[in-house]
Amino acid sequence: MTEVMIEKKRAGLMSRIGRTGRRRGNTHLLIGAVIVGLIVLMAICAPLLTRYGPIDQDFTATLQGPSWTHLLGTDNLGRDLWSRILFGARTDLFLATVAVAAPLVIGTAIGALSGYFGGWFDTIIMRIADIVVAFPFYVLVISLVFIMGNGVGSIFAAISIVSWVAYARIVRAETMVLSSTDFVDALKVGGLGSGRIVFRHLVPNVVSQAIVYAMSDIVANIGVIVTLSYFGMGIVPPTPDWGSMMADGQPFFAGGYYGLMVVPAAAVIVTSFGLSLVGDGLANVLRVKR
Amino acid sequence: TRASAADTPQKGGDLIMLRAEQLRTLLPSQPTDNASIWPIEEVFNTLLVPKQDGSGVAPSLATSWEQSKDGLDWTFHLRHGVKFTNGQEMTSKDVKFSIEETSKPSSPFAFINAAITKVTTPDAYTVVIHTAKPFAPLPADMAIFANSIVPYDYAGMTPEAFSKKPIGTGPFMLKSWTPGVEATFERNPNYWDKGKPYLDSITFKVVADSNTRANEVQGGQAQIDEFPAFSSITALQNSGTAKIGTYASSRVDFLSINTQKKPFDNVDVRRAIASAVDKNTLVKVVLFGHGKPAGAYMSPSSWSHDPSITGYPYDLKAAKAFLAKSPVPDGFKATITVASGNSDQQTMAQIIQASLAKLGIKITIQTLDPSAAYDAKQNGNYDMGFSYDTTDIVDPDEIIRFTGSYDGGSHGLYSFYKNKEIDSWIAKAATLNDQDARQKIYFKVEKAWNEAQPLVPLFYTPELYAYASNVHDFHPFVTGNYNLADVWMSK
Amino acid sequence: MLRFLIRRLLLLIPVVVGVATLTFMLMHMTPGDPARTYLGDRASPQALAALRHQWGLDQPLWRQYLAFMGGLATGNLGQSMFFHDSIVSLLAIRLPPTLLLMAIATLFSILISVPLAVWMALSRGGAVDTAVRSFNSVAQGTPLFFTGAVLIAVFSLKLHWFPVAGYGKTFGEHVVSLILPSIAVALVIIPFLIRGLRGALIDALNSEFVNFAKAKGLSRRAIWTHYALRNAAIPGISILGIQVGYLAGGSLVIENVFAIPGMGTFLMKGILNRDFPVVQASALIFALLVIFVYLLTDIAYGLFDPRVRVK
Amino acid sequence: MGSAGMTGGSELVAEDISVTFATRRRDAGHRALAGVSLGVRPGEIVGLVGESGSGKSTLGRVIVGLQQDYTGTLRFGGEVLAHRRTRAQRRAIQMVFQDPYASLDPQMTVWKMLEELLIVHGIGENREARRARSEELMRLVHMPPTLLDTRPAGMSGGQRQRVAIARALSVGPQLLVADEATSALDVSVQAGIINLFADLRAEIGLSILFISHNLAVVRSLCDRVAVICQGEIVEEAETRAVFDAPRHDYTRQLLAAAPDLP
Amino acid sequence: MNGAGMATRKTDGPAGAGGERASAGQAPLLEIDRLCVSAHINGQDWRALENITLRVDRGETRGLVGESGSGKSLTLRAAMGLLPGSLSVTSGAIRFKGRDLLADGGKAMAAVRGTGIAMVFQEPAVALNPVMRVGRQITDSVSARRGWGRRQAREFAVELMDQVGIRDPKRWVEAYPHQLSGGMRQRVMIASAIACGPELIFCDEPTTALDVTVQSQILKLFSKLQADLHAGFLYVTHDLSVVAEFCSSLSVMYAGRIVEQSDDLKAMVQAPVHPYTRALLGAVPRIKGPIQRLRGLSSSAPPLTERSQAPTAPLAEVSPGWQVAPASPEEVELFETGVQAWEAQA
Ligand SMILES: Nc1ncnc2c1ncn2[C@@H]1O[C@H](COP(=O)(O)OP(=O)(O)OP(=O)(O)O)[C@@H](O)[C@H]1O
Ligand SMILES: Nc1ncnc2c1ncn2[C@@H]1O[C@H](COP(=O)(O)OP(=O)(O)OP(=O)(O)O)[C@@H](O)[C@H]1O
Ligand SMILES: [Mg+2]
Ligand SMILES: [Mg+2]
Repeated sequence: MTEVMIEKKRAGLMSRIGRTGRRRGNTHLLIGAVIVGLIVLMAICAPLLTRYGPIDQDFTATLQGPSWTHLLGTDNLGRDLWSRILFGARTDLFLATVAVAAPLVIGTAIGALSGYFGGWFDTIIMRIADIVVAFPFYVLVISLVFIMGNGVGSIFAAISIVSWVAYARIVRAETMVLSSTDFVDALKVGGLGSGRIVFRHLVPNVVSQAIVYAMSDIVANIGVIVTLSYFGMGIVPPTPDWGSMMADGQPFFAGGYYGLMVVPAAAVIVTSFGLSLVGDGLANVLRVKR
Repeated sequence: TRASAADTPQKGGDLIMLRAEQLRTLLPSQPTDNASIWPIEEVFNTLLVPKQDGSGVAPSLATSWEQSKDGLDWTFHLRHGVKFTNGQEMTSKDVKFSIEETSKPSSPFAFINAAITKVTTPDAYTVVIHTAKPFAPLPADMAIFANSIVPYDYAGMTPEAFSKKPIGTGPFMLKSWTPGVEATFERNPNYWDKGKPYLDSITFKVVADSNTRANEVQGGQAQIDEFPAFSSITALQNSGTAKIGTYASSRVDFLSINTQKKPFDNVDVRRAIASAVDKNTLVKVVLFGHGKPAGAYMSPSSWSHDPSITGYPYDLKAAKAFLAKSPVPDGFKATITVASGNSDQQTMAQIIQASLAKLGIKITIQTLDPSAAYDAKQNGNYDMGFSYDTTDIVDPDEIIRFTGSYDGGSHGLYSFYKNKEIDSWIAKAATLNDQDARQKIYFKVEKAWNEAQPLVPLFYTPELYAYASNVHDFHPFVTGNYNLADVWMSK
Repeated sequence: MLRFLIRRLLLLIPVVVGVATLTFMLMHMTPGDPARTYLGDRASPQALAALRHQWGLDQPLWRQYLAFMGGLATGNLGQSMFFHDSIVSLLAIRLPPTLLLMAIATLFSILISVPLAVWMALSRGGAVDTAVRSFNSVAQGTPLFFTGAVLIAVFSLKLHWFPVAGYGKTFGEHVVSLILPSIAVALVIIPFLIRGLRGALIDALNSEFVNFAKAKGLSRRAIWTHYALRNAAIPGISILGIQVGYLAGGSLVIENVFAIPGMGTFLMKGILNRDFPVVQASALIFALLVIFVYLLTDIAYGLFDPRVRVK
Repeated sequence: MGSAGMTGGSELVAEDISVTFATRRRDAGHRALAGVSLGVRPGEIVGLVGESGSGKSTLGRVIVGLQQDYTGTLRFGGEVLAHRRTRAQRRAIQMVFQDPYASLDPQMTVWKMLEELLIVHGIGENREARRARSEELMRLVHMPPTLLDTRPAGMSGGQRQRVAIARALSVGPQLLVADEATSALDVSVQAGIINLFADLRAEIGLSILFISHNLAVVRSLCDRVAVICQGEIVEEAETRAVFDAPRHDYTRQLLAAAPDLP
Repeated sequence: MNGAGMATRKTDGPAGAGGERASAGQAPLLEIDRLCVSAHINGQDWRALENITLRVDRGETRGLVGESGSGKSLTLRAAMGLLPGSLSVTSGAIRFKGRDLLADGGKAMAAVRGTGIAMVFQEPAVALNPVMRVGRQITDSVSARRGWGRRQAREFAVELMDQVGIRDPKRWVEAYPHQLSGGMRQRVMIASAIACGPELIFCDEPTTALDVTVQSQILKLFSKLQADLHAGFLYVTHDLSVVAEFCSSLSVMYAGRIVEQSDDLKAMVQAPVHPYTRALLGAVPRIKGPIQRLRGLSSSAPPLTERSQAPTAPLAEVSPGWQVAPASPEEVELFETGVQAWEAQA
């Protein structure tokens, strides 16, 4: 039972977790894209879709239920929930997506190099990956947020530091598989340099798995952001963000003001739902192409 | 009849109290955290106890006490026949030992006993405490947990061992203790106040999440929630299974302004900020109407509180006028530091942020985790932030010093406001025996602070507890003491 | 097998050292002073200094690091600064709830996922398949603490089926208290497990060896149990392993929501208190837990898959 | 094909090539090649046959420079091929692999694939020249040049293998190592590729080392045959001689096992 | 299915269900009659097999050849009822000893699998369950049928392994497939295929993945089994020379159709009638005889979705037992002249 085999399997599986069905890929992709597209559109057009600013307080209208003036009601500061949801989408989606992009790029590059060259470089990278994986994720994230201070920057950095590993593993395993076919040998015989082989030939062929995984990773990132807010370590107020909305709304939950927590939770869930459909769909489309 | 049955205390019952923080030690001279202090008060007795309303002190292990003519000696007459839970009788030897333990420099509460020069024990039931200068707050200081009476030489144990197996004279004694999780205390069957306590046991359980605490009380799994979030009050009240108790407390909440930093060194800037803080709204939104907007910096629970000081009313025009006089008439940028996870602070910060924005003061809210936020304040590494004070003794001396004096322990509650004159008034007042004379000085101090506004007093905050409907006679003291000996549970 | 175990255990060393070093660095880089946090407002500079000295915080960092690593090498995890107790005895209290939580959650995940995955593989594209897959997508996006809050609101406060929170006193109470949190945690694992199992089952059912089994005239039952399920178990175990590994992190959240006195709340409190020894030790335990689960996965792999079994 | 830069006429001589793969268990390692000597003369097609695992591919990889860990000497056109080869040396010996599905980059069009190599090796001064050369290459492997702008995805195995050959030829090699280049293909497609090799030899004087386990294929294409068994060449002679009068037992076994039409 | 006669562990001799024995003499063992299979791709049905008509008799060894994708495997799988989900039989009949296997919703098919018809797959590496010991895989169907215990099954497995030429079978019976060489795995597959004593054995390119020398051993094994079992064989391969070595009759497929078939393989190989058969034979390199330039085909048959959907004419009889599909002019062009034209293209 070699480490390589286990590593390959594990990474293969990680990329596989992101996939599901076979033929229905396109419908999934379509529905998912519509959901995500709508949410993104709403986030972009937020100011056009609401009369209230996301941080406008109105102490004459706190903790109101849904009405025509406030579609989803108001929070304890009399802020319009609908506006906060819309503007919160900007914060969370942006951060979650950006926090996927960097690890995707870095992890893919490292994974491809590691899988292609092997040797001591690979050993070191994989040991580092082991440590990051074994290290309790929230401890790392929370410590980093403590060290760097709350806010978008530290959340981004914290997520990036942790999540490149998954990409590196997926890409590394795929690269190793691809390298063991004639693929790389054919390129080498042609006289191509290693850089060209890795970045022009290997990466484009293996990156699709990483991209599929990235879709589920965005979902995971939203979860992390929201959870950090729950621990009070997330986005700094008054910036609207679904996580802090949920955390702030939780004390009112048992008192019957369900909306304060449920509305942002629904936003998170619907977004994640859309994204995972897109992920499923992409997985199928990309697999068909293979 | 039904009514009388409901009023007559019943014996028995196991009470579970939920709290946010862990008990760290049961050694009375050591703790600085309420989480440890309050259980200590159930295990040990002090010579005197605060009156429930904070108006003075009442007898406890000492049945009477008097001050000598020169004001330098205080004589305490001890209650007879009080036994420690190990069966040993409590005598003056134990009292002397206890006070001396707390007076050691390594004890964080040594400052409380700083005025004491010597403790003598003329006989087994008499203790004389000598002070260098006349020191009016001494009886109040004898009512603080730190001066709890422990057996001489910790009954032969090391302090560490004693902390784990404490021996006291109090109504309850330690049964089991899982550090950081829970501690259970059972009834002291030989408690000197016959008939008390009523409860078979009390368990202090740590539940960090305030929502979970509320849920547990609501679900009947626990009886008392030590710190219900104000925001959860409605939920608890609606539930029907829990009651909300608001008790007078010494707590005052402030917006601390770091006067070391520009432009906060300017008094007009501070007054502008004070005028732009809508305290009524804060009370309404943050405290849900419990509590009162604050004027003077001392709590109304103390006789030192000057009711004539009303602070700066919410008035944006006035605020603008103040700012116009300052070096930064068009506003500036600053941060408010809040502790992460503290939703009340975050709410207040957002309200103040919105209000100051109208003056052109752009506020960024900086959330730091509690420890780092604490550090930032201690080191003066912040612009504005929230603080509060409470007192452990009934005499105003401790708190007026702590909050109002640069050297009182917190540099004027982290405002770093330095005023030699005020400091000297405060020092002087402690040496006076006449309460009226002291009150005059304290009013002067409060006026001066009101003028300068290094701290914007926000509101006087009641002590808030959520507890199950079958819990009776739960009346925590102004100083925080739970006084659980009186509490009983109906079936 | 023994050689394999020894090799794996040796490989642990760099990971343990890495995790320990990383925690040490992180904790010492974090602003906030444990002594101040411990002593509070009223502490005098002398008392602070005395406490720092007592905790060894006045020593140079490298010395503290060496002392820490030295202690680690001899199995001495030190004393908690806040609880005045040895870390080992504190861990002895904190570890069981977390392990029990993980065990019950794992059990739930398996009990729910396996039948569902089989059903879905059988009725591919059918109503059940679609419904469960949609549910998966929803469950995957639901934050753990929200699931917890909803479960409490419904099953504890409304229906009074389970205690609201806590851990109870007897083993029976432990189990009952952990049911809701376990379900919340299982809901995180289940989507991944179902996806993986379903895919693996479909792959197995489409495989040539199942065709061959059919060609041999084997019964459906025999094919399902000995061919499809056994082969699907292999990726299933792997996914479960990865997820249970992540679960260690989830315990931080769920223990907080359900007030379970486990490793998660211990660690969280340790971080907030800057109780360095507590954080270092619990991070290490979490890491070991993850590694241990992976190791178990690999061993289970060996049991289920003769191809990776060591000769 | 003068423009292909083929000077024609360099001889490959491999002398006493040995390759040992490290194995986990034994220190001795696994000896895949044990002192193999083989030559390929200009314009000659040499067949290399043997059982699976006999070391055919290993020898091929040594010759093209993929297997750098070997002992012995390789000479090409008189000069010794060092373990690290010059670009020109690398260009001179090219390879075609067994699996036309795995050896082509599925993301690239044929034109991109060819162009990349031409650019890397500095062949063709501008895009037009490279395009022209690519079209010429396509015709050389009997493929319509219109296929240049398609990706391998839609192509049949035979077409892909022709693309692979075109790619190998693009840099103007003098020797082509074909490792099981036809064994993944259908008989009729295989026949086409074999004819293509024969034509390339005839048209541009290409030398080919043709590795195969299929004796019949080797017989129909090669001038000379080397039979390899457990890392050693046990017999080497003109094709006709090997097939009509095998001298080594192993060769006879192979021949006996090979099926044939009646 | 558990008749008294079945209890015998003998593998030589017919082991069909008792009731069918009477009619066994008359009807051919396998009769595929105008079988059509269509594939459902992108919401449309495409013909994958068209009017396949084919017979295998007892003791006969029929070769089925054709290029990749011509539908050889599909024919076998359809006859075994193992078509993948997207493919289905649209018309035609499959009769085993006169009994229509498609008739009663797959029941007849299920009954005949293993005992009546067995199949040896192309890739032993993927067709064996990787997580089951080979001994158990060989006997799991027979011991389920006969209610054998572990020991009995094991003994039988050893016996069968010995019969298919695995040396030292006791040692290997407990092994897992991955521990075996390719040749051994193929033998294991053959052993499990013959475990229930089938009367007809389908072989789908059972030697393509093997070395020449191993291939010749396996082919020898088949010849021996054929003699021992007196079973019918339907042997699919793309390698005409293998067929010539082993088979007595031959069917040639092209693009989902049978273009030519004969009960006398030798005769057909010597004088093929259909242009495709001729082209195919021309492409086969020879071990003996004069070395000739091979005939390469210009291209493979188009994929399913690009094939002509026009109905084709039925096979015409050249001589008894030898049928040929009429070749259209385009086909003649493609297979005869097309070869040269394309070769010259450049
Ligand atoms: N990278 C490698 N590491 C270790 N052993 C190897 C390696 N490559 C080949 N071998 C071993 O070297 C021997 C020769 O292998 P080679 O691939 O040259 O055989 P081959 O004749 O090409 O076989 P085939 O017909 O199966 O392609 C084999 O036993 C093989 O297992
Ligand atoms: N699952 C499937 N779905 C759709 N089409 C299929 C499927 N399986 C096979 N086909 C198509 O059916 C045709 C015949 O396939 P089949 O596997 O029978 O070919 P074959 O003659 O066995 O080829 P080979 O020699 O490659 O095994 C092919 O064109 C193939 O594309
Ligand atoms: Mg090879
Ligand atoms: Mg086939």
